[in-house]
Amino acid sequence: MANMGLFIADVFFKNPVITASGTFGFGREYNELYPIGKLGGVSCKGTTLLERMGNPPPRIVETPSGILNSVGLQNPGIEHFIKEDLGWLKSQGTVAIANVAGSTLEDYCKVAEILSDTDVDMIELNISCPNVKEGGVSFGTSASSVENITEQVKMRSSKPVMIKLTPNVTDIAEIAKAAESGGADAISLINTLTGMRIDINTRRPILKNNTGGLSGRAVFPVAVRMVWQVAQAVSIPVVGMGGIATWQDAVEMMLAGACAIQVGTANFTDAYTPIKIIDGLEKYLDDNGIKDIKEIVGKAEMW
Amino acid sequence: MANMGLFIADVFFKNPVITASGTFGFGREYNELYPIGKLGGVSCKGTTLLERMGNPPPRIVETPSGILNSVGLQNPGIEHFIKEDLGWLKSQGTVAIANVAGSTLEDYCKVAEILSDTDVDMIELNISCPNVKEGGVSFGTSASSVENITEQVKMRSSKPVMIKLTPNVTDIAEIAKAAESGGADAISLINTLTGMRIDINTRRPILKNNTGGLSGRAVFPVAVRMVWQVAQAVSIPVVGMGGIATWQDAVEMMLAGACAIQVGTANFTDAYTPIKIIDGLEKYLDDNGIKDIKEIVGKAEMW
Amino acid sequence: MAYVQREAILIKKEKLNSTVFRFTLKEDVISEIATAGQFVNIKCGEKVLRRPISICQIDKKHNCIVIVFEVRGEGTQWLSQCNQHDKIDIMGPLGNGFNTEKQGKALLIGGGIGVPPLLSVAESMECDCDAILGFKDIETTILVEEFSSKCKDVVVMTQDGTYGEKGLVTDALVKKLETNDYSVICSCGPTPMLEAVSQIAQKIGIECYVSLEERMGCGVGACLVCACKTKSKDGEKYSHVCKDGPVFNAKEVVW
Amino acid sequence: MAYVQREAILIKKEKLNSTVFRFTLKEDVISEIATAGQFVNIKCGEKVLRRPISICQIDKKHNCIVIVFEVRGEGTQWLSQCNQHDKIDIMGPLGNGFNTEKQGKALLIGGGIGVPPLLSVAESMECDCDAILGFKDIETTILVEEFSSKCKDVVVMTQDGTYGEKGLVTDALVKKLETNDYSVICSCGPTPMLEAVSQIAQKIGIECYVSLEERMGCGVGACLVCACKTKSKDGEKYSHVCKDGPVFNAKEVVW
Ligand SMILES: Cc1cc2nc3c(=O)[nH]c(=O)nc-3n(C[C@H](O)[C@H](O)[C@H](O)COP(=O)(O)OP(=O)(O)OC[C@H]3O[C@@H](n4cnc5c(N)ncnc54)[C@H](O)[C@@H]3O)c2cc1C
Ligand SMILES: Cc1cc2nc3c(=O)[nH]c(=O)nc-3n(C[C@H](O)[C@H](O)[C@H](O)COP(=O)(O)OP(=O)(O)OC[C@H]3O[C@@H](n4cnc5c(N)ncnc54)[C@H](O)[C@@H]3O)c2cc1C
Ligand SMILES: Cc1cc2nc3c(=O)[nH]c(=O)nc-3n(C[C@H](O)[C@H](O)[C@H](O)COP(=O)(O)O)c2cc1C
Ligand SMILES: Cc1cc2nc3c(=O)[nH]c(=O)nc-3n(C[C@H](O)[C@H](O)[C@H](O)COP(=O)(O)O)c2cc1C
Ligand code: FES
Ligand code: FES
Repeated sequence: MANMGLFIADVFFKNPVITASGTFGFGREYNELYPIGKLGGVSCKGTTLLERMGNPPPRIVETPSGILNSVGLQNPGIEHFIKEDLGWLKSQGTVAIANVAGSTLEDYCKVAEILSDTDVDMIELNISCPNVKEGGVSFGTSASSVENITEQVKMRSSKPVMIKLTPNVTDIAEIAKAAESGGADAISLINTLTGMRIDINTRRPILKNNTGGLSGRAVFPVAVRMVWQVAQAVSIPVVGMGGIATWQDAVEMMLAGACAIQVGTANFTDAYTPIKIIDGLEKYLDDNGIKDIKEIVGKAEMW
Repeated sequence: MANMGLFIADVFFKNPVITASGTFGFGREYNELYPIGKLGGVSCKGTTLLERMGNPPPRIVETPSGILNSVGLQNPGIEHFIKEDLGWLKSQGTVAIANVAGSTLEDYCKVAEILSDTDVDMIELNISCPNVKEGGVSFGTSASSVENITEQVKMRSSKPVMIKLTPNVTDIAEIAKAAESGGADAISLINTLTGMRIDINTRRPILKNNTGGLSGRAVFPVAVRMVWQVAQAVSIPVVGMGGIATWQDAVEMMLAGACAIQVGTANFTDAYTPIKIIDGLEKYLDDNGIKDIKEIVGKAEMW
Repeated sequence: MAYVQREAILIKKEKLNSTVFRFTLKEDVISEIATAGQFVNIKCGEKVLRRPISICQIDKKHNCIVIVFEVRGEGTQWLSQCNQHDKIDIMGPLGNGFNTEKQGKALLIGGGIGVPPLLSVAESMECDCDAILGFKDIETTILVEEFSSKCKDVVVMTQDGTYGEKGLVTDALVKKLETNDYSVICSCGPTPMLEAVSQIAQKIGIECYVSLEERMGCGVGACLVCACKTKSKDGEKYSHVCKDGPVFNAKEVVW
Repeated sequence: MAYVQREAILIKKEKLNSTVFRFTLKEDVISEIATAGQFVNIKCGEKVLRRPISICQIDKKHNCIVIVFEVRGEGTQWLSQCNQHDKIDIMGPLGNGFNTEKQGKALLIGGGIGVPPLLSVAESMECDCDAILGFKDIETTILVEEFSSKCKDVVVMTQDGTYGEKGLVTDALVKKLETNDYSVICSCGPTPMLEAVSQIAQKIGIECYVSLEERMGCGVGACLVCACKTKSKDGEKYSHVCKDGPVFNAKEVVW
């Protein structure tokens, strides 16, 4: 059987399939359906220094092949995460990634510092949440501020730091390079594309937050393009996500340059998606005589 | 019956439904199915100073609720358009919009100048074609260059100029404002979102051009959001497009701030889409006792 | 919170009126562990999001659950086109249902498509139940017979008086309260109705439980999408309909 | 270029082998005006793009066209699940077909799923036809009887020799040319086959027409998506399969 394991910044993942932040809680709910220890990793719900209420409902609307969400970083705060969830998650035998958001640079740094003294395997810095005014997206749209926040957080953190990029930018490669030169250990993308839907009867946006983030299969072509651009631009590992729903999607994303992938919205459609992707990847490798999953990363050849 | 007519920069449209550039040729083919004179307007295939061959095939790939295209501005050049197509189109009784692209500022200006001496009703400046290196997209991604090209073209053109924006930018409102202060008579958006698909068997991009532009229902939420942002930011008319396939979509786009809409990809799925939208809008207005289509423009109320 | 995602078999399809369908679904695990007031989350064709539908009856003997749903949009439209013997991908049982332990006498108050889940309550309540069922008109009236056979007394209200009495369920509620002593009210229906029922219950101090609706993502408590505001001594916060609900103690709900 | 977008009725559905279906579609206008080698563009469920499928037979008497298609991906999969009496949204007839005017003797060369459109040619050619049909193996062999009743001589080639002769259509072509005088070759099939056939035809100076495939957007010539490179005295350019083709004079095609 082919080798599915890989390292990202010295952290070992037993396979390249990670569940995406915000769609999988801390893993407890889905552990009812299958042992989440089968997953390569779990990226936890975005966590901030202090508890946040999140946005008023409705927080979700379905769109063609996708959804818009405006959860807005509802979370019980970093201390609660460490006390209540991290230990349980770690004991399941999968990589625990803390997804961190904040309103100020200092918020990010403090949370990173706090996490340094825990068992968490990795920090995913969410500088791309479009759903709260102070969700960090302003940090994620200019190269200089991306470089700066990366540097600052790296200084205060003993854990590997993965920077999660927003697709709502003109030049994703430039932003990725800024993260790399700020010292990022890895890059993950894409977060959601900002969108809006309006109820034509009430003449009001369907989401109470007015706008929300688009995810799901609809965004897959944009995600593949951006992952490819970023993988060309940097030499640190790239974790790809955005619309992945099948093992074929995962292979496509890895060929574009992702060394691992995350699964978000597809969990809602079919809760077994991550497991089906793991099984599908294994079979794909075996059927094609590929010995190691790493062999396909970035192997798409351009015309 | 409600009034469906409107003016954009002194040009009268009998209704707000325009077919989108590149998806409708010059109207001849669809005139076999219905009189294109029923349409508010036709935005013609992107035209350049000299003939262009376009990109090698495959030029299209289907994606979830969308397509990627990489036609790459194949066109017979502006003189051919004027000689062969414009007269016929004008005689059908609809507004003829010339969609203009180029590699250099001077190209754009020359074409605008040439069109000034014709019967064309309006120029749509495509500074957003993602599918050719020199398709103008570089003009469309920075505010200063958008302002500059708009100014230059306006100086050389006696026709109203509508600037077509690319969605592949960080701040669409800033770009729209630049177009406005450059003297644009109107703004249209969105062009396509850059995307890519890779064939996992050949490990090659499916499009020979590697990347292509995403259009169709998948992008609708992004288009609505951007049209809303732009309508908030400028006071010139905004023409909305991106994924419109039903009259409900058209109403939604108009509530977001579009005074007229364009229909592109949906023509491929159902060639009668523009007609169905016109009929649907009329019925919607009558059913709701709305006297004039203009009454719904920008009427979405934010939370 | 035990639940499964499984293919259930549609073994009986009935049309209750022009837009409402009743499906009898065979699924061992869900029927085994479901309790009154829980729901299932149903995959509808190619739709990204599953559609939450309450469990209307639980038939543990035949390993079946019954759901009753109204065609509202594309998802329920798709569902209504399924045929006998089709496999339907459902997730459940989800959420916290109604408390059905012996508790004096219960009053069930349902409005419209909120009526069906209360049937599972009527069937599993360990005490006597009365029911007030509200509908728009005679055409939309559903499940009256089923309730009549399970409840002591059933009052049907229609807005236009074409069936039962003319008026709202709250009109009937006020009347009922004049002559009865209820220990608990269980209610499901449109939000304004639930709010009105809660207010009346609160005023006279009867425990009242309401089943809420909110748009959902995961349906299992992982995505925090289905927020509804609740209050406790610690102040207001967002609870989640899929996991903390759909049934809430009315006095915790911020309307 | 006259064509319509209409709902045709599937009046007969046949399975020719494990992946190939034959549909008889009733549609007045399309059957009335279609000519051999044209195609229709079919809406497949919720798919954004229609799927181009060649017309295999034109039955003007019964207002029908016949199409034969292979299940390759999601679109054709959806199509294969349509049932008798279903309405299917089709656009056509599209493109330029084969020239079927009296012209000596014609040789039809089809490969795999490229075989069906040539049947319409065999049925409408005003002169005699021979046919060479190539398949992978006996399982994938289709329409041999139909060709046999329309053509003077039919040679079937299979790659593994399980039916007819073992070998490629070009092997049969070379042999045929030794004993026959053809005024024209009409060919449809995989691109490498078409290229090989064209080369042989060109070498001995027979007119050769090939039916090409390319991914399409509009199907009617409006979007310029279905480009294929062609050459003329003015040099090379991109023509369009849906409007300038699908049938091209082989000597104009840039392979
Ligand atoms: C816990 C719970 C139990 C329910 N039980 C029943 C029941 O027993 N019978 C019944 O007929 N209906 C019930 N509903 C409502 C039902 O879920 C919606 O009518 C259904 O989701 C509409 O889907 P659609 O695709 O037909 O409509 P659309 O309007 O096209 O749906 C668009 C999106 O909005 C969501 N949505 C629309 N209406 C609602 C709603 N009222 N609540 C939550 N999400 C909604 C859909 O799930 C979908 O994601 C229940 C809802 C909840 C939350
Ligand atoms: C003029 C013409 C005539 C054709 N006639 C026939 C016929 O008579 N019988 C038959 O079985 N097939 C025919 N084909 C091929 C047929 O169109 C494809 O097999 C079909 O589109 C595949 O769709 P899918 O959804 O099953 O596959 P997918 O691979 O899922 O399709 C994905 C996309 O690629 C396009 N595509 C895939 N393969 C082709 C192809 N070979 N040519 C053009 N587009 C393609 C699809 O239309 C769709 O847009 C013809 C193609 C053309 C261009
Ligand atoms: C309901 C929901 C909540 C999300 N919350 C977060 C979050 O807290 N932090 C974060 O970095 N990304 C968040 N995301 C974004 C996802 O992690 C992911 O980047 C995005 O959804 C694209 O992947 P997908 O198409 O597979 O869902 C959220 C997405 C959804 C749908
Ligand atoms: C095949 C194709 C060709 C296009 N060519 C052009 C073009 O030449 N000029 C232009 O401004 N936009 C072009 N576009 C973009 C469309 O006009 C439109 O902005 C975009 O497709 C979004 O709208 P839709 O989702 O309704 O298709 C093209 C789009 C497609 C699909
Ligand atoms: S729907 Fe995901 S938490 Fe309720
Ligand atoms: S498919 Fe549009 S021009 Fe051929």
